[in-house]
Amino acid sequence: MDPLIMQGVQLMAVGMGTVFSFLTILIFATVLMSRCIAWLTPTSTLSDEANQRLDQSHVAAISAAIAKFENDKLNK
Amino acid sequence: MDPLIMQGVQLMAVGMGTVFSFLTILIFATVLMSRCIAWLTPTSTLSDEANQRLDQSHVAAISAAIAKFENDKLNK
Amino acid sequence: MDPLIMQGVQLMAVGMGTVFSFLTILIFATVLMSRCIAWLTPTSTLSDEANQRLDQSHVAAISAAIAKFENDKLNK
Amino acid sequence: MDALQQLWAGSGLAQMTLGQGLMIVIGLLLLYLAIVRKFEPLLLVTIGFGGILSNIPGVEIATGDGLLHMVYVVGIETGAFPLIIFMGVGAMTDFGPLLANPRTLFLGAAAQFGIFATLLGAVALSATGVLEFDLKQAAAIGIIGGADGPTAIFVAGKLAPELLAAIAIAAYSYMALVPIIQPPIMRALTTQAEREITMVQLREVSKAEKVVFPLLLLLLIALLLPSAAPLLGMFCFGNLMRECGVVDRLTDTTQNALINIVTIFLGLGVGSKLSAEAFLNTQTLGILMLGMVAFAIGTASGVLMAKGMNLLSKTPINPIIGAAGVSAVPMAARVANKVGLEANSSNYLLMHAMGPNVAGVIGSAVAAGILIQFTGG
Amino acid sequence: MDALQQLWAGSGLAQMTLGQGLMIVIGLLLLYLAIVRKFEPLLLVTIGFGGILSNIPGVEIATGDGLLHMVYVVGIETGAFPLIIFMGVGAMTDFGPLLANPRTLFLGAAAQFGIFATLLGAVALSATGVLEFDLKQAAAIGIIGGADGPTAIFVAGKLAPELLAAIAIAAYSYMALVPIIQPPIMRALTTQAEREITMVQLREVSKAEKVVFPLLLLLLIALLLPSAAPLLGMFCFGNLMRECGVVDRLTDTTQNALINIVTIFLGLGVGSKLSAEAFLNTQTLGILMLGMVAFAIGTASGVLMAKGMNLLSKTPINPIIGAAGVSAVPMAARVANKVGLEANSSNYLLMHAMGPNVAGVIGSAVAAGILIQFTGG
Amino acid sequence: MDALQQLWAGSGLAQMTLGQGLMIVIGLLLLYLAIVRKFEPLLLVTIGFGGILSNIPGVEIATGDGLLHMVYVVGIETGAFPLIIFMGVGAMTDFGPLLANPRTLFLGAAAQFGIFATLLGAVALSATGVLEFDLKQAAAIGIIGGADGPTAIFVAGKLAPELLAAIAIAAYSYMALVPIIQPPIMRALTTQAEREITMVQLREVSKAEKVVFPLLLLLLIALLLPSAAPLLGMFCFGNLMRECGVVDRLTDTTQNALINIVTIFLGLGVGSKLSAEAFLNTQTLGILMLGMVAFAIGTASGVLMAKGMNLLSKTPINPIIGAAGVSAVPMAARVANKVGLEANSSNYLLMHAMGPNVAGVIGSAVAAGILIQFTGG
Ligand code: NA
Ligand code: NA
Ligand code: NA
Repeated sequence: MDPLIMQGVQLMAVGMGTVFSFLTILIFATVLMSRCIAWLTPTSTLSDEANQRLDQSHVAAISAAIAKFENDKLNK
Repeated sequence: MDPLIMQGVQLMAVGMGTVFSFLTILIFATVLMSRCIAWLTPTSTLSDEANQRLDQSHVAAISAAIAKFENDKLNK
Repeated sequence: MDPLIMQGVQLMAVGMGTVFSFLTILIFATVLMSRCIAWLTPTSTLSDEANQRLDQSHVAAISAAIAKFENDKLNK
Repeated sequence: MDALQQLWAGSGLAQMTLGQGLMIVIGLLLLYLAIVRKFEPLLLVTIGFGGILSNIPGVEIATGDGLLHMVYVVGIETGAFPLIIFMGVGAMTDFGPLLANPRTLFLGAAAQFGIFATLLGAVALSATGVLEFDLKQAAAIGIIGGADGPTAIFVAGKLAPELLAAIAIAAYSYMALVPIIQPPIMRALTTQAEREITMVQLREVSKAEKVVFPLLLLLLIALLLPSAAPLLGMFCFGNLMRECGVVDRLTDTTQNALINIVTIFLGLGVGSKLSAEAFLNTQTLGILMLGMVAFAIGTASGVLMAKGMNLLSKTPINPIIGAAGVSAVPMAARVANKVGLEANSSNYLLMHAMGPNVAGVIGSAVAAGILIQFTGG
Repeated sequence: MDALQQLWAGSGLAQMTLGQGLMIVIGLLLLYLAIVRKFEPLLLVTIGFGGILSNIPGVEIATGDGLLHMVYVVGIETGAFPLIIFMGVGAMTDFGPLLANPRTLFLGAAAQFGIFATLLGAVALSATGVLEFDLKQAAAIGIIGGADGPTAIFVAGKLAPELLAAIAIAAYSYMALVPIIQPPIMRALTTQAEREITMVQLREVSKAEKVVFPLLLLLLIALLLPSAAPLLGMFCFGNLMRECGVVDRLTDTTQNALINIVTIFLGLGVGSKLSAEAFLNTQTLGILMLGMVAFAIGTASGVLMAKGMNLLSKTPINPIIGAAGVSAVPMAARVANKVGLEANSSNYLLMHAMGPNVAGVIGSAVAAGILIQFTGG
Repeated sequence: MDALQQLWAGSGLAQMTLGQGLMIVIGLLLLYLAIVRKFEPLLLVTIGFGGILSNIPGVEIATGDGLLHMVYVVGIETGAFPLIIFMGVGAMTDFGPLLANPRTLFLGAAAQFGIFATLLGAVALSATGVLEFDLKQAAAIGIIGGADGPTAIFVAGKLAPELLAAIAIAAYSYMALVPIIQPPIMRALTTQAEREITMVQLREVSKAEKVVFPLLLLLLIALLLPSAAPLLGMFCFGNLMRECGVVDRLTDTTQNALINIVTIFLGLGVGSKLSAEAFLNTQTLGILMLGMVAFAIGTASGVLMAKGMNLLSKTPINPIIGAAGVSAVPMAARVANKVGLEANSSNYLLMHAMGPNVAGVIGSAVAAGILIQFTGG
């Protein structure tokens, strides 16, 4: 067989092999990752979000204070 | 006459000549183009626009479907 | 004393000296600048602002004229 | 007069070669496809216009110190522009549907068969003397089957810059032609019953999963397949910026100003390679033909893979979505959705097809890494 | 102490030359004109500040590895920045009024007489020994009469980089002074009756015409005048992106982020050439004077051309709009409108003046191509 | 088979060194700090990801023709990226509070003591043989005390590029840690009564003052301290664009698209220096330790300076705001506000603390100029 074709066939075998192997490993890793995260995450993350909302209201208060101070013409 | 002035006069002649010739040709080409387009375009292009509107509604439907799926927090 | 430490001490002296001198000069220059501006600016700058508002209304009128002309689909 | 003679000698009419004239016509054709037919306009408008500019005779634009040549050298020869665009694509990609159904990664893997089959086709044409392609060129042509613009430009720039313009044009044109190329193949390979399969609603994916996924992918690349690191690394970087939620202003610029600026210059730079010598030859015909074959084989492989998976699994997959594994985001997923609706008017496959669709992006970037590593990029 | 001596030796007070001090004052003057008098602020703020930075003694900013010098080398010496800005200008230009009344292209042609008359003036000054300009320098000075910033910078960068800063400053300053320079000339050359002429309402122009026009212009350039291809090619590219309607996201970035970023660095780069040696000499005085003459002659030529056209045509043209043929978009069109309203308070000429206004952009880009071709850019 | 062997030889598992593995872990740690702990995410996400990419074995990313190495050479080695970012910071800085109370510049001056004390600490460590730093390296480490990211990167790039990554990471990490580092120091050095001091409402500052201030600063720099001109010049340029009100479109792009694009590549470029050889050594430990000391001393100096000023002046200053003199804009000002509210729940110090906060930016840029001038940058 032509050596170029030989190389092509080999490249195809290695290539498709690698693509499939890599994506298969990625599937397992992804599933594992999703399970770990589900296991680590408490069902209700409400408290976290509530905290965050508080933080944001804090930031908002500061921002309002700054805005109040800046009576000058603002850059849009 | 000074050779530099000679060159200047020649450049002026060539330059203004070219500018006028080129823009004159552009006028004729533009008028021709406009006439061709007027001749090719049916008076009412409503159907085209209607089609386009349909396409857009199609896109909108798909977009809505995607948006519905993405209950996650969106990047602004 | 170690020559490196000597250099370090000297750099600290020059550095802090320069920072303080420069910012002190800057304070005086800033105060002077603010006073000059306060002295140059009439208490009421209303007329200026009024002029500007007129200019803007002029621009707005022209913009409106352009917008009126452009019945074509606009780039967003 | 001398000056008039010089003027005439400098005019395009006096200097233009037949090749340049034909290339200008081809540039206009690309603009027609982009503007009127809406073929991937972002790239085909810029490539087409760049091609016309580059074929204006007697002026340095695509050569020497000309702007388009400098753009090519700085942005494409170095690989910088395709990598930045890939970062932008990452910033626009939602891996949610893939994470909800990771099995669809298999579909994205299968569709890469189009790449390697085409590579084999190219070397076969070369071995039989029909056309002449070396292994690097064959690999660069094969990547058209990846249906991914920046990946194709990156690989072609590394392996076969002389074919870059033809490969980029083939890749983007066929991505635009997906609604014409794919449906007949889908229908030929599936039964009506298969096309009617409805799939279970995708689960909701948590923010944490979306944040961790690009890092997981990056680590696997680092451990197993470093040759894919430039492309997938930048892709994961864009995606992490998108999902991490703390750098939204960077994500926003990446998705808009940055990717748009780079797209303009990428297109002009690719267009600068549209010279008659490089384009008007039988190789280009071969590339266009092989590119079409690549798309068709990729589509078929994806569909057949889905059918194969249905033999082994209890949760059925509608084989139509296998076709989306070629990437061509989001066109291929929309086409799958449309064909699915034809078979069953209440069967919305769009989100299910987004999984293989983005899997195909990963798959062809992996294939690109292998091709560059093994043919010596 | 040594260190204090070194500090003093490194200070500006110890190192500053008279020339640097004067250039800093000139930089401040440019900032004053830009900020208080609103003279083309986008360019004069950046050029003025760049000029001040470049004249700070004892530090590499406009030389060697300094940022502004690198900006100059990368963006201006190569011509890249003016070309990109011209693309942006194209993306912001509406050819509608020109397409509705293509005759106004003649006005844009006539106004270019200012360019060539000034060139002649510069060589005459040189021939009589008053100042010394070679042909390239004379051509670069003449282009100020084009009233087009990026065109002037592009031509000066190619033909006379040593005069670049003076030419750029003259061009932008006179564009800002159009409301002062033009009205007296308009009034002197027209009768009250002529200024009162009302023009017929412009017809509506179809989208197709707007899409085809930049391509038509590009093809004529390719066939007839390749030397104008870099400038007009990029201009047409920007305009095609704008009008084709399928790449709006690219147009948007071109009109905003891209042109703004390039403007900042273009201004700083031009400012880096504001050295005392290059600027504080009689040549600069000559350039400022000749630039003023160029604007005046261009304005007059446009007005007289319109009067000439009225002799031959039945549809009259208000000769005031001829002045808009110098470009200085959109200032010149606004000035024409204002002078028209003074003569006849219901005679809005703005849209009519936009035709010659954009025609002037094309006209001076054509002239720029000729100048570069014939003086060997 | 050969190919499988080549595949294995090319894999990360076969090639990865222990150092690379550790650096990837450090990159992940930085991402954790940025994403979960919200430590300066704009920089730590990009630096962290760049660091991971750069330690993937067997592929050119941070070396040779790799993208990140090119980014480093073009943007950081030249100093261009930190200067452009500094321009953007200028465009985002409001000098109003400083102009209303210029005395607070003293606080910004005092806080720079952290820089020089740390420099001395570094040379002391070197003199006693604990670690090895030359004077340039000591200066680059000291600048961490400036609490200003772009300034630190600019100085480190000039004086000690081999320490760049460690210095940048220390600077940004400690800026993020300001809410933890500063409050104990503030409390230790002040009495409850001092912390309760209320300050007089700041006067309104006119637009003219805000426009003139950056020019005034620039002129003083030009006359007295040219070595600070690159940093402060670009800073003043950004601020002038912001305040002059006539180039709002440039300001907008500078504050958004431009600074975001440069931030992405700055971070990736800094990350490209995160190699095991450069980072995994005792010097890095020394830098992290000294950086912490620098922040602490800077904070203390600012507070003590405020107390000193209260001895001499009738208008009292709440010494808490002295801590804001280290810069770390706007975090340090917010922390001062928070500690002030703890002492007196109606005492809002935020705007008062913005004065020393921006003064600290000027102060450390001045110090940076001195360091570069005297250690031969
Ligand atoms: Na793909
Ligand atoms: Na013009
Ligand atoms: Na600071």
